Amino acid sequence: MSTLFLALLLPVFGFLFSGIAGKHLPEKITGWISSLTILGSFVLSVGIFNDVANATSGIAAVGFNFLSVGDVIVDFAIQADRLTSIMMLVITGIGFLIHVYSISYMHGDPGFYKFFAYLNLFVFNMLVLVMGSNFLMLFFGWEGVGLCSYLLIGFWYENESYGKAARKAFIMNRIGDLGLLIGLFLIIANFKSLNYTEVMAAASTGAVSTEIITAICVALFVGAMGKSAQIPLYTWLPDAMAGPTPVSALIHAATMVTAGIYLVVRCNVLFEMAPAAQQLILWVGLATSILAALIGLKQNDIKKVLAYSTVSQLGLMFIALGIGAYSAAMFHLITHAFFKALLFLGSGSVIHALGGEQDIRKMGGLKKAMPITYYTFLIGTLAISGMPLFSGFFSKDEILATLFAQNTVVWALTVISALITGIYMFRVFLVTFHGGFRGTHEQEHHLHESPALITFPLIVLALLSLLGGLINLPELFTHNNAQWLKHWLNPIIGASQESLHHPEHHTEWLLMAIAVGAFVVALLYTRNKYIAKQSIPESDAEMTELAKLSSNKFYVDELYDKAVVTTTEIVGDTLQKTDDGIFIGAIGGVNKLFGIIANGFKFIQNGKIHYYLLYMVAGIVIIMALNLFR
Amino acid sequence: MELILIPILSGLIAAWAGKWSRWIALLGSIITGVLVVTLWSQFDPTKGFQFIFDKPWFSSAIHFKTGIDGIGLLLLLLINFLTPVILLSAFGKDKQSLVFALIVAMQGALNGVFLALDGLMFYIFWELALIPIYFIAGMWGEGDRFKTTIRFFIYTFIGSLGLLASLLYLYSKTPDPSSFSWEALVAVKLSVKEAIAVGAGLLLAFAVKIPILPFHGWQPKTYVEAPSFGSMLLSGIMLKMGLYGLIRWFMPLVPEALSFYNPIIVTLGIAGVIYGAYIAIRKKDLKGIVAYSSLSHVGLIAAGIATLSFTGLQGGLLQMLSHGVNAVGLFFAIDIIERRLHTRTLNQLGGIAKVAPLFSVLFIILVFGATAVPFTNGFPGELLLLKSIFSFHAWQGIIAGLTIILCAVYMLRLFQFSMFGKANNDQLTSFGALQWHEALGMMVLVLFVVFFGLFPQTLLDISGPSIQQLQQVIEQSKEVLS
Amino acid sequence: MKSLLIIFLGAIAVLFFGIKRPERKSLPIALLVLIAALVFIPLDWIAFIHKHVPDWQIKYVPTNMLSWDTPALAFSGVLILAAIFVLGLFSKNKLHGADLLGLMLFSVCGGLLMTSFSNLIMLFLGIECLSIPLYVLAGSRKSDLGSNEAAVKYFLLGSFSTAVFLLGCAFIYGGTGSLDLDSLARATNMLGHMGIKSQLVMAGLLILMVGMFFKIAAFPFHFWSPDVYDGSPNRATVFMATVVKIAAFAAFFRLFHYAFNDIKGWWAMTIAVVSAATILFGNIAALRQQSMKRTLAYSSVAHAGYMLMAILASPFDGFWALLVYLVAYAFSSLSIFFLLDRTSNGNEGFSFDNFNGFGRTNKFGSLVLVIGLFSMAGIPLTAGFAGKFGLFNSIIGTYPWLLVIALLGSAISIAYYFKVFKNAFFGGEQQGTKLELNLMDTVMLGLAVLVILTVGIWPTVITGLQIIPAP
Amino acid sequence: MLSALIFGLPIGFLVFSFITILCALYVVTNDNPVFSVLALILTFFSISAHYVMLNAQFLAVVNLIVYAGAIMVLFLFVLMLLNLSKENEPKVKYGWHFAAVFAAGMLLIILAASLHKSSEQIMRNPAQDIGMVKSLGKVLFTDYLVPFELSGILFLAAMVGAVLLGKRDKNNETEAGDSSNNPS
Amino acid sequence: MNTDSIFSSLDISHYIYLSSVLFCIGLFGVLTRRNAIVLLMCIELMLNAVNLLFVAFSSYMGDSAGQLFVFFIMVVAAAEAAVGLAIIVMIYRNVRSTDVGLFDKLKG
Repeated sequence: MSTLFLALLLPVFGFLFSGIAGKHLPEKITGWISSLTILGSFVLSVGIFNDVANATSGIAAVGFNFLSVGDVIVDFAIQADRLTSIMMLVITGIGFLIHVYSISYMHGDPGFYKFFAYLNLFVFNMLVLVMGSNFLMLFFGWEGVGLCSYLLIGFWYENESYGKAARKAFIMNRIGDLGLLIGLFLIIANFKSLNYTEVMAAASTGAVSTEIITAICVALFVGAMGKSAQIPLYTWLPDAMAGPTPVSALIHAATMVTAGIYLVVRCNVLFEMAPAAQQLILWVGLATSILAALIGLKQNDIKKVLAYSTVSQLGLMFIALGIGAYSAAMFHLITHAFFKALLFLGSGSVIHALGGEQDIRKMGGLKKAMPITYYTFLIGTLAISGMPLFSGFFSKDEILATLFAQNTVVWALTVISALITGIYMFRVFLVTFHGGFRGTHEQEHHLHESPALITFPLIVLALLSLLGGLINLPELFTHNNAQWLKHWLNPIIGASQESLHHPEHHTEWLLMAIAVGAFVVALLYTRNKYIAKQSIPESDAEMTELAKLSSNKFYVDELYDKAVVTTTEIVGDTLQKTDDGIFIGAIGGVNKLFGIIANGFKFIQNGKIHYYLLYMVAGIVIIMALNLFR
Repeated sequence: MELILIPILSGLIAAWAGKWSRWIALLGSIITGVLVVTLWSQFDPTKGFQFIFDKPWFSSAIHFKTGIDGIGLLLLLLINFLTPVILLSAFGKDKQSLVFALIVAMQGALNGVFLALDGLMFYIFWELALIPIYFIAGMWGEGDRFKTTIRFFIYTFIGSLGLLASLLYLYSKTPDPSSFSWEALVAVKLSVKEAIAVGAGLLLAFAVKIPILPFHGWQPKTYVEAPSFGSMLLSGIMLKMGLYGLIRWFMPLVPEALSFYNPIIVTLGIAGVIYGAYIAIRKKDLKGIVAYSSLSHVGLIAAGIATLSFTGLQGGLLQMLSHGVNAVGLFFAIDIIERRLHTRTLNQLGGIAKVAPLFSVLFIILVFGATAVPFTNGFPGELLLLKSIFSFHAWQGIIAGLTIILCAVYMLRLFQFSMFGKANNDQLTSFGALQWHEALGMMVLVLFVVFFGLFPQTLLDISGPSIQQLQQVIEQSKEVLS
Repeated sequence: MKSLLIIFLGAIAVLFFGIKRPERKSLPIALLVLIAALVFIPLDWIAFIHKHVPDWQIKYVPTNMLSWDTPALAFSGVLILAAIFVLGLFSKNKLHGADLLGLMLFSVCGGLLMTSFSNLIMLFLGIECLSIPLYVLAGSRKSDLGSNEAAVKYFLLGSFSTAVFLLGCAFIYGGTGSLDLDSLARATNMLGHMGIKSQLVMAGLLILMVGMFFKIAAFPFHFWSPDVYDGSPNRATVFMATVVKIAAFAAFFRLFHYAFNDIKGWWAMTIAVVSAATILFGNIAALRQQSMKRTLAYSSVAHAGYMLMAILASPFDGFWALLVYLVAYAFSSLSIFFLLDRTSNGNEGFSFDNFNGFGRTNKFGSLVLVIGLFSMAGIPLTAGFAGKFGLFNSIIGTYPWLLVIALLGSAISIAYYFKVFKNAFFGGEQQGTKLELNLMDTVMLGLAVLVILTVGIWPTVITGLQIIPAP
Repeated sequence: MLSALIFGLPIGFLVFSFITILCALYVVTNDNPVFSVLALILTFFSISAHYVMLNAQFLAVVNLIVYAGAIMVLFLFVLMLLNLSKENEPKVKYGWHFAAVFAAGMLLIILAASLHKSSEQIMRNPAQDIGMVKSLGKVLFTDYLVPFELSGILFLAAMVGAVLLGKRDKNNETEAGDSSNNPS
Repeated sequence: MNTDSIFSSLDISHYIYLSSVLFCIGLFGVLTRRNAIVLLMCIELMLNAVNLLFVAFSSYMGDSAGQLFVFFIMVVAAAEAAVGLAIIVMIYRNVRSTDVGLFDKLKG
């Protein structure tokens, strides 16, 4: 129990330390101490993992009573079960690597201590998110990570467009949060509790009608949409690349954005009871996956490509969730965390080496100068594209295999999405690292491999990307340790998984072959285009219509801008005018009215005795007439 | 009793004390605060009204009757916590002694409002609280301050006259020997029509003070044109009078009309939430943003209170405290900026975070508090409020929930454009560090924000039993009629 | 009675003493006389209480003409007190002769008759005794056209209203056969109980009421008052605004409550309507005035509207409410008029600009100003609020709509009362007139403020007095 | 009907009422104030005649002495003093006359209409000799002593006032009763 | 002459009518005349109407109070006339006119 809290609070210590003392200490000390707090947390997580392995029900710890008002009775309570412990390992593990990476990456930044404080705060919030034993704790973490994301995206606050991106991220997240909050209210109203265990138990008794559960699930999914950047709330994620690259790696690739997946997996009992909501998830995931992949094809900013790829991969995970393949989604979540963090960090290494350049058209031929970055990036690319035996291959395959059995159309579309993924990833990879250097001379002169603090995390993550598939090998390959993750998660999602049936083995081989085929097609096509033909991505002017559309992200941002921002401004201005005119002006109007009456009275009071006498006589007459002839 | 007298007396002394007035006022204010804390330590939440002081006053029917229950105690704590902070914010040497005198006098009057258990006494202090702020806004305000202050005064005065009329009417219905005491007024039974009429008068007073949407005409300009400490008093404390009135006086006095009024209040409150937020999004003046955000926030509180659910009342109460602290904090920060840069317009600011890191950290925590981010004080209250409104009516709850989005929009806009971005102001270099009183005041507020973000239940425990008793009272008087 | 005698004799003494001497010299005598008269009020009061005649009347004179019961004594006390303040605060240096002082004392005599009459003849004599010196006072700045105009208007309209009043008396006399309050009360009691609607009494009542409306300046019989207040010398104005108002209301109250209480249904609605109209008219008309003196004149019209409510109320409630209100009104008027008088350098009109920057130069003066205006506007913890509250409280059960109008009027009144604050406190940096207060001014102003606050914070100092309730 | 109304009345009442009203009308319509005064005196005489008919001899005499004798002479005196014998009074507009007639007429109609049956409500006790000097004097100096004395105050006040206003100040700047220091 | 004889053939209402007519004539005069002295005279006329009414009532009811009231009215009227004429004389000195229409400077 105390371990749980210790694991949770170590990052808080790091946060307070860096935030308060960090300013006055050397960078190294600040960086290492806050990294070590995460490492400590990781070590504790491993311990917890061990503990959980032995106890099927998970362990819990109650801090204090946070709120108990009416039927809102919420404890500040945390727990660790098998799902949580996996998430904790991912968060703290990758978190630690990225901390280490950042010590070097953020070297010399005036906000160095702040950066680490924010990162630690983020890890804390993320831990709250996954460790919370009730929905409100989840919401705490949920909002908290959004907040840290905001702080970190806008970390270089002098740049106003970064600030704008940060705001956009926060606000879009908040739209999702509203959905989540409504889900929470519905849960309170119908289950009288927010505790996972109680809610799930109550739900499985069937006391609550399917309609309400569907509503709850949709509301929760809206929350997940916001956090995990699904249509229509995905546009913030590419913009969030304004933040420092480690942030993109940690928050916008590996951990925070997967919170939506975590939420759905956590509530799998509910989602299983709401097929309509599952269908929604499936189609939203599919649409996101394909749309983001298409946009990713024509992006030239290395981080933007990765960002769209993240969106696309998250879509893939949601597809899995949509058909109820929770363990497959979790599997992909983990492997994706590895290779996407790797890719981001690699790109960060590249950007670092090029002094902040992010446009792949101005890179090229970095292979020689930065071998470690090159090879690790290659591993990442292969993993994400589905190179057989790499982690991504297994996790994708798991999803595709399950999908084929459920819905062939979606399967086909997903395969296309995977193909596109391969194409744009190789495009980025090849354009960046192969061919000749296209940057300035100065940059060329400074080209160098990144220091050890940067390459070390790259190597670790590369290894994980390579081997991550081992945790959930399909039964085709091995018999004694197959589907480890699935079995591990069985206590949590077991009931939901039973309905899921897998394709036959020979079908599975066929599917795998098709996936490999797609990978090979992508590889050959890009090789042909960027190595054989040495073509570089065209500039905006020479694009075809379709490419332009893709390059401009299908104008979704502009559409939002028109639909939401402009509307808001118009509404705001109109209301402002109304306010000034009617409500604030009301007293003025009344004043004028009284002024007119008062002037009328002044006119009556004209100073002439005869008029006064006449008024008085009239007064007498009226009073008497009214009274005597009633 | 002494809670009222000490501040007013120290105000009187401070008015004539010249350069010592700052310290006298602060001392008086803090002593009062300490007294409130002692009351808190002796307070037993499960009992009803405590520390009753009851002496005939105006006549045999009108008593000087004070006492607190959990609701009153919470608000007393708020006031007596905030007033010293506000004094600190005004602590610069350039201020006239009258400033401090008026601020502490206000504290006394407000204590009277929240202590009063006699209808007329409540009214009297309700009015009295208006006077210092009127002079503060008029004498040290800016712009067309006379117009603004008189607008403010007349709006609120009309409101309080409605209150007076309703109280008088209820009083005339009390059985012999007639009495103005809260219990007697609560016991009065009215027909539904009467109750609606009486309720209209009461609601007018409270709605203007809160302010609920169509009655807010006085508010934005007053906030903007009042000096910062005036805005703090207004938003931090004065608004709470209206909300408190809604809880303590409106609901129990006309329970017969609640089924008529509550949906209206909820709807108007929510309309105010959206309305205020949209305007705040477009405002360029920092104080204007906070003013409209106040409109938005209190709309939510009023709506939550009007749901009359335990959650709503508790959440409303909690949010009253939080909003008080946050609004004071925001105005404090704006004051600090304005005093140094002599402007409040968004596009003339920017880049302050670079020159004043401590300030920016304190400021951003307050901003997050106002945005109701978890682990700040704004969150639990807003959660409870939204929950109660959602239970009241799902769609209204969802619309009200938009506040968490819109609030983020304008609050972040406020913060980013002033603190982040490029520097647009040539005086920025001389921004300098916070003075001791500024830093102290801000830090106290920030501590509050964080502490009660984590442990809201400490506050809720104080008021919980009292609110339940209040609900019982309301329910009972409803039952008797039907 | 003793007070009346003292003042009458004092007036003559002052007149004689004042021949060929500056007015200043005879002022102490006048004040002394008034104070002596004031001293007899509580003495009489105690005597009255202790004799404790169950009937509310004690006849000092066998002829049933004046009755110094406790309400009469109370109003007389306020009236004399107001007169003392008028004389004390508005004393003059350079004038020759004590004629005006003497006239004022005569006028006070008339006022005392009006508070204590128990016969319509006495009421009539009282009104005239009060008014005739006032016609002169209004015109006492002989070469000033404004003063002349005020005198002519006041005189002509006043005489006209006297004629109307007398016509009313005649009808009442015809209808009831009596001029005596007791007999009138008996007669109306009979009428009321038997449900007879005597046209003569009804017509007389209404015409009489009009006469009283004129005296208290209620709409639409108030037209004289703004002009006369405006044109008269300040001292006469404030005398009219305080002493005359007190006397007129005391008389009105006494007449209608003692004589016509049993036929209240005949006249109450008219008074309610007139009260409402007066409140609205006075307050709205005051909004757009340039001259502060005129503003105050209109505000006094509005105040008359409020005080009319006391006539509507039950005798007991109405009496206390009226008394408190009169005290509040008198003292706040006195202090505000005093400040207005002193700040109007020379006589360039009485614009609000007189108070520009006032708050910056005079601490004590601004305290007086604030409290005086608050009391006028009816802000709590000033006497004005206590009075308004008493009035509102006394009619809430019977005329809720009137209360609403009265409250609306109060809200309107804020707009013009607080205009002064704009000049005095919120204005720019200009330096205001420096008040030069001598000891007596300071003491008197202090007393006035003290009274306003004491009555405001603790109205039981007045309402706790023991009275013999009216029948 | 009308003839019955008129000729059913005592001749004295008719005649003097006729004179009274005629003279009164002459007073209010004549342009020359001096004639107005004279007509008013005539009115007073006829009213005195009414008094006599009503058995109020004392008042009849007082009316003649005070009104016709003193007050009217005072009026005449002032008229002569100010030399206001004629045509310095501007004519008022025709419309104004109409308004005045209308107002006065309305009042008259209302009074008459409301009071036409009022005599039934009056206790009738026509009597005796209350209007005689002796009995009236007795009451005046017993029951009505206080008002009688007080009317003395009134007169004194009026006298002082009249003197104050009437006397011509040596210097023109008396500023009586006002605070102003500078001449107006 | 005996009151009995008067009231035997004469209703009190005739006196009421007569007085009302006189009062209204006076009122008409007050409303139409602009000479202050004539105005004062018209007011005196109104007072006399009232006096007549009082006396008539007094005689009719056999009550002396009315007649005494009339006596006091006369007294007061004299005093009032004196003061009024003094005022008129005073204004005449200033404006060389007794036209009350000239006095309309105080207004608004």
